[in-house]
Amino acid sequence: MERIHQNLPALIVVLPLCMGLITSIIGRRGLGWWLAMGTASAVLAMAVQLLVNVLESGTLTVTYQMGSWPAPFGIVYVVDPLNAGVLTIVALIGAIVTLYARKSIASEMDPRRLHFFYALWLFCMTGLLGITITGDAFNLYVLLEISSLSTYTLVALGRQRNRRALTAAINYLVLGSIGATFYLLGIAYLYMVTGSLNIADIQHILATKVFPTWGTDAPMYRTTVYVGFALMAVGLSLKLALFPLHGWLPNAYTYAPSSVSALLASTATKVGAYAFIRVIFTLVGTGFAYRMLHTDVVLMVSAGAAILVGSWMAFRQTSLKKLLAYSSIGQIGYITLGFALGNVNGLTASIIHLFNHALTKGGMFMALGVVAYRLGNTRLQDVQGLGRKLPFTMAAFTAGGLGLIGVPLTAGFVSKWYLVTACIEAGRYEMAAIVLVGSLIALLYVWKVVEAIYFGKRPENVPGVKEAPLTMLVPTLLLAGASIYFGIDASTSARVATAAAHFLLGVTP
Amino acid sequence: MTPEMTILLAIGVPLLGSVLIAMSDRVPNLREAFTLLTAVATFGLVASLYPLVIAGGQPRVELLTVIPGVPLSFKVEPLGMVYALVATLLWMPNSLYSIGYMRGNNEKHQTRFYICFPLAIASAIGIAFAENLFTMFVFYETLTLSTFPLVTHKGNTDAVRSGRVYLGILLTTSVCFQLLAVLWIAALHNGGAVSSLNFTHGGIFREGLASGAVSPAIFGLLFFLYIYGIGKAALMPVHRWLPAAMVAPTPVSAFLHAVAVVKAGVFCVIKVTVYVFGVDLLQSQGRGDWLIYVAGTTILAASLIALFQDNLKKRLAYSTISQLSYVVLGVALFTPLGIMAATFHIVAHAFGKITLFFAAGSVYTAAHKTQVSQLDGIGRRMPWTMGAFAIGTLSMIGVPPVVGMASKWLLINGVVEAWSIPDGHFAEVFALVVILFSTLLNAGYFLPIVYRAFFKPLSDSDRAHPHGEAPWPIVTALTFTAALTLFFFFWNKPAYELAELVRRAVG
Amino acid sequence: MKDNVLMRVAARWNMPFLLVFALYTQTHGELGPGGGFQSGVMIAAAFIVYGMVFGADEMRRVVPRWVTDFAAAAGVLIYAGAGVYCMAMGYTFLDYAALVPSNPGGAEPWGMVIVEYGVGITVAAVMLTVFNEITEGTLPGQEPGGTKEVL
Amino acid sequence: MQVVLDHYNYWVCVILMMIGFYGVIAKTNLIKKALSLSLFQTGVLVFYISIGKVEGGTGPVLDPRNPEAVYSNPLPHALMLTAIVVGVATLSVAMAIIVNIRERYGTIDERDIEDIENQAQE
Repeated sequence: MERIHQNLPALIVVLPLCMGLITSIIGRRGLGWWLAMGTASAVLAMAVQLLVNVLESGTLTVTYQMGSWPAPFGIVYVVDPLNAGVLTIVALIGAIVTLYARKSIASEMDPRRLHFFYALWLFCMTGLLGITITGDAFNLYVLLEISSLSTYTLVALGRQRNRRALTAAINYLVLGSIGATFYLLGIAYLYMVTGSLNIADIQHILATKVFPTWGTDAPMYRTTVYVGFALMAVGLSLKLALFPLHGWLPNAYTYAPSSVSALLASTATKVGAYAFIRVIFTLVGTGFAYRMLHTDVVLMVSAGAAILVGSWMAFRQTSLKKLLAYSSIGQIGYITLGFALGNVNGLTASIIHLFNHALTKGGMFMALGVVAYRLGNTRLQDVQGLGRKLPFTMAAFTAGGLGLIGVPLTAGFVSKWYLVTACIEAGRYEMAAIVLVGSLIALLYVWKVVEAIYFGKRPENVPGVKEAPLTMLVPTLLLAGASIYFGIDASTSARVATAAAHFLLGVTP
Repeated sequence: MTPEMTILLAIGVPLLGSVLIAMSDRVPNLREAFTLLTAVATFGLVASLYPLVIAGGQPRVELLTVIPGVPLSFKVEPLGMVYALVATLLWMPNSLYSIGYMRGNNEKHQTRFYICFPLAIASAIGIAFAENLFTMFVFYETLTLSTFPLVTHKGNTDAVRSGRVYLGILLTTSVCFQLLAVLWIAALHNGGAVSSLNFTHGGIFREGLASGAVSPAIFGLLFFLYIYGIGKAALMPVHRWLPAAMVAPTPVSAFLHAVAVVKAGVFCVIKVTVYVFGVDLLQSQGRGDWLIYVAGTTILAASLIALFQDNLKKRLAYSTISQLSYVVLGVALFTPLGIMAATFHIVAHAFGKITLFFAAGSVYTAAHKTQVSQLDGIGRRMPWTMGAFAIGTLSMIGVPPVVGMASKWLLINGVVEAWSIPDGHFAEVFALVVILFSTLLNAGYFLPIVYRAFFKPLSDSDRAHPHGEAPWPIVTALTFTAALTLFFFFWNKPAYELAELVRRAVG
Repeated sequence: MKDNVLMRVAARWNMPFLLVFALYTQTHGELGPGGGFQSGVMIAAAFIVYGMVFGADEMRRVVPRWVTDFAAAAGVLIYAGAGVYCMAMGYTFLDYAALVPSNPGGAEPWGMVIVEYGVGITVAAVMLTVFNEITEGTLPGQEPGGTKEVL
Repeated sequence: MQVVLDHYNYWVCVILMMIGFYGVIAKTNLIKKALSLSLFQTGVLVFYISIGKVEGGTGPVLDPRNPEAVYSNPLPHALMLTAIVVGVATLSVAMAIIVNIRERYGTIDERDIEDIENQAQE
C-alpha cells in the first residue's frame, strides 16, 4: 500500500497504459469493458488521492522522478494544485463515461473488435493524464501525441454510423499533427536558449538568465524566445480548438461515437487548455507573455470571437451533436478569456470552467448518445416531443443546457460569476459584455432544443421509444446532477481553482 | 420554532408541496388538497414572522455558501415582509381559484401546472427574504424559469411564441443588465470600493462615493443597469413580456400580475433603491431623476394603450404596466414618503388586480367571453363576479372606500415631501400631472366595462345561451379578494405599519 | 510476383540473413549502434518482403493477425512491466537498480536490454500491422456490407 | 548575407517544412496530404538534429584519453528517435483511415468526397 502511495504520480499514467495493452490482448467478449472500468475507477481513486496529497502538502507540490533521475536530467512528474485539479476532472469524466460507454459503443461498432476500442480508450486516458501530470516539455509532446493518435482512431470508429467520421478523423489528424509539430518546434527554440526540457528548469533559466539580460547584450535570445513561445502558442491553440483554429472540432465531435464525443468534449480540449495555461503561467510567465508580448490581447480577441461566433454557429445547427460541438468552441472562448485576463479571478474562472464545462458538456453529449442509441439519430426533428418519452434523459439535457446558459444554481453560473467579475476588475468591460451576450446566444440555441423537446409533436408513424438502459442513464444523470450540485455548492471546486490560481500567480491568499 | 427555521421552512414547504403534488399525479383530489394545504401552511409560516418584524427583529439565516464569500442567505426585514405577506396571502385564493378554473375548463397537464405554482411561490419568498444581491438574483431567475411552463401552459404555437417573448425579455434584461450590475458590484467589492454585497441600511456605496473609489458616473450607471435589469417591473420599453404572457390561463395571469411576478419586479426596485443605492445618496447625487420621467411616461402611455384594447385581459395587462410605474414613480421621488407610498401600493394594487383577473377568468369560464365588447349586460347574470370587478376597478382608479385610494394618497404626500427639497420642482410638477391625468385615464378605460356589464341590455345571441355564475371555488376566491380590497381601506394596519417601518429605515 | 523465379528465390534466400542480422542488431542494442527500433524494422521488413513476393495473404498465413496484435501489445508490456516491477520492488518507475539491487550501476544495461527487446517486438509487430491494414482492405468497387448511413 | 549563410541549417528546415505545409494545404489527394504532413514533421526533426551539433564536437562517447574533448549534444538525437516513432505512428494511422475512406467512398480525393457528400445530402 505504501508503495502504491509513493508511486501514485507514475501509476496514474502507467496503469491505464498497461491495462490498455492487456485489454488489447485479452479483452474479448465483454472483458474489455470490465478492464477499462476497473482501470478508470482506480485512476479516479488515485487522482482524488493525489489532489488531497497536494492540497495537504505544505509546498502544494508533489514531485516524482522517473527512474530516480533527478530533474533536470530525468523526466519528472510534478503535481501542483492546477494539474491535480485537471487530473481529477479527466479521471472523473473518464470513469463516468466508461460506465456509459458499454451499451453505447456496443451498438455502434463491430462487437468482435470492441477490445481494441477499450484499449484505445485507455491509451487516450493515458495520454490525457500524462499531459496533465508531466513536468517535462518534450514528454508532454509525446503524451500529447499518444492521446491524439488514439483520439483520431476513436473518432474514425464512428464510421459504422456515418462514413463522414473518416473524413472528420483525417481532417482532425492533419490539423492535430500540425499543431503538435508546431509545439515540438517551439520546444526546440526554447531548448536552444535554455538547454533544458524540464518545465521548471526552463522557467528558472529564463527568469534568472535570459529575461534579465533583455535589451542588454543578448538580443539574439529575445527573438528565439519570442519565436519559440509563438510556435508553442499556435500549436496548443490548435489542440485547444481556439477560434479561428477550431476547424477540426465540429465534425470530429459530431461523427465520433457517442461515448467518444462525451469523453473528448469534456477532457481533450480541457487538457489542451491546461497545457496552454502551463506554458503561459509556468513556462514563460505572464510578465513575458502578457506584459511584453501582449499575447493577452490576441487571446482576448480570439476568445471574444470564439464566444460570439461559436455560439452563433451553434444556434444555426440542426444536428444536435454539431450544435453542442459549436457550443464547445464558444465555451473554450470563456476558458481562454479567463486565463487571458491574467488576474486571480480570471484564472480561477478558467480553471473552474474547465471543470464545470466538462460536467455540463459531458452530460449533454451523453444524453444525446441516449437519443442516438434509441433513435439512431440526433437531428433536431428527432427530439421533437421526446420530453415525455425520455423524461430523465431529456431532463439531464435540459439541466446541462441551463448550465451552458449560466442560469443561477448551475455550475455554469459559478464560472460566469468569476469570469465577469474578473473582466470588470481588469477593466475589460467590453469582454464582460461579450460574455453576457454570449450567454444570451446560448439561451437561444439551448431554448431552440428545449422547445423542441417539450413542446414539439412526435412525428406520426414512428415507433415508440423507451427510456435509456440504466447503465447509460445513471452516468448521464450523475453528470447532470453534478453540474447542478457544483452550481449550488461550489465551495470545493472553487477552493481547488482558487488554490491553483494563487499558486500559478504566486499570490498568497 | 426559531425564526431561522421558519424562514427556511417558508421556502422549503412550497418545495415539499410541489414534490407531494407531483407524487399525487393520479389522484386529483389529493393533489388539490396538497395545493391548498401548502398555500395555507406557507402563509401561516410567513405570517408567524410578522410580530417579530414589527417588534424590530430582523432574523437572518445562511442556507449555504454557493461561491466562497457569496452565500445564499436570507434576512427578514419590513419591506420583504410586505411582499412575502402579500404573495402568500393572495396565493391562497389564487390556488382555490385555479382549482375551479382548471376543472371548469378541463385544462390538460394539470399536474405540471400545480407543480410550478409552489416553485414560483418559493422563489418569490426567496426574493422577499434575500439578504444579498446574489440571493435576490438567483431567486429572480428561478421565478422566471418556474413561471415559464405556466405561461406556455396551452402548448400551442401562440403560447410558445409568447413564451419566447416572456423568457426572452426577462432573461435578456436580467442577464445583460442585472447580472452585470451584480457582478460589477461584486468586482467593486473585491477591490474594496463597496462595503458589502448584503442589503444594508442606507446603501453600500456611502464610503466608496465619499472616498472616490466609486465615481458618481458608475454609481448612476449601476442604478440604471439595475432598474432596467429588473425587467419584471415592466418599465417601458421592456414591458412587452407582460401583454405577451396573457396567453396563459387566467389563474396564471392573476399570479403574474398580483401575487408574485410583477410584484417581485417592483419589490426589487424598491429594495435595491433603499438598501443598495440609498435613497439619500441617489437624491444628493442626482443620478436618478430620469426615472421619474420614464415612470411617468410609462404610466401615461400604458394607460393610453389600455384605452384601446378590446381584449379584457390585454386591457388589464396594460393597466398593470401603468400601475407598476406608480410604484416606480414613488421610488423615483427619493423621499421616505415616496418609498412608503411605493411599498403600500404593492399591497393595494395586488388586491385590486387579483380581483379583476379573477373576474375576467370567471367570465371566461362561465360565458367563454374574452372581449370587452361582448360583456353587455353580463352583470345581471354574474352579479358576484361583476360586483367584485367593480370594486377592483374603483381600487385601480383610487376612489374611496377601497384600498387603492390610500396608496394614491400616500403617493401625493410623497410628491409634496419631494417638493421641500430645493431644486427645479419640474419633476414634481410632472409627477403630479401624471398622477392626476392617469387617474382620469384609469376611469376612462375601466368604468365603461362596468357600465356595459350592468346597464346595457344582453345581446340577442347571448340571450340564446343562458349561463349562470362560474363554479363555486372561483366565486369564493374572487369574493374573498374583493372583500379584502374593501376591508383593507378601513383596516390596513399590518401593511401600513410595515410600510411605516420601511419609511423610518429610509429617513 | 510469385511467378517470377528471381524474386521468389531472392526473397527466400534473403529472409534468414535479414532475420539473423536483425537479431544481431537487437543484441547489441544497449552498448553499440543498433537496438530495438532497427531490429524491429528489419524483422518486419523480412516478412513484408515475403508478403510482397508471395502475396499478403500468404504472409498472414505465416504470421497471423493475432500474433501481430499480441506482439504489439506484449512488447510495450515488457517495457512498462520492467518499470512496474521496479515500482513493486520499492524503487521508482523505471529505476533499473531494482533489477540487480546488489549492483545498481551494473543494473542499468540489464534494464536497457529488457526495454530494447520490448521495443523490438513492438516495432516489428506494428510495422506488420500497418502492412496488413493497407493490404487487407476491401477491393475497390466492393461495398462493405452492414453499414447504415445516417445523421 | 552572412546571417543567411550562417544559419543555412535553419533554411533547410524551413524549406522542408514549407514544402510539407504547402502540400498539406494545397493537395487534395489524401495520401499526398499525409506524406506532406510527414515531410513537415521531418523538417522539425532535421532542425532538432542540427541544433544538437556543436562545432568541432565529436560523438558523445566518453573518451578517457581526451578529457578536454567537446561533444555534440546527444539529447536532441535521442528525442528525435521518439519523434520519428510518433511521426511513423501518425502516418500509419493516417494511412489506415485513408484505406477506410477508399473503401467507403471509392476515392481518396478530398474534392470528390465533398461532391459525394453534397449529392448524398440532396
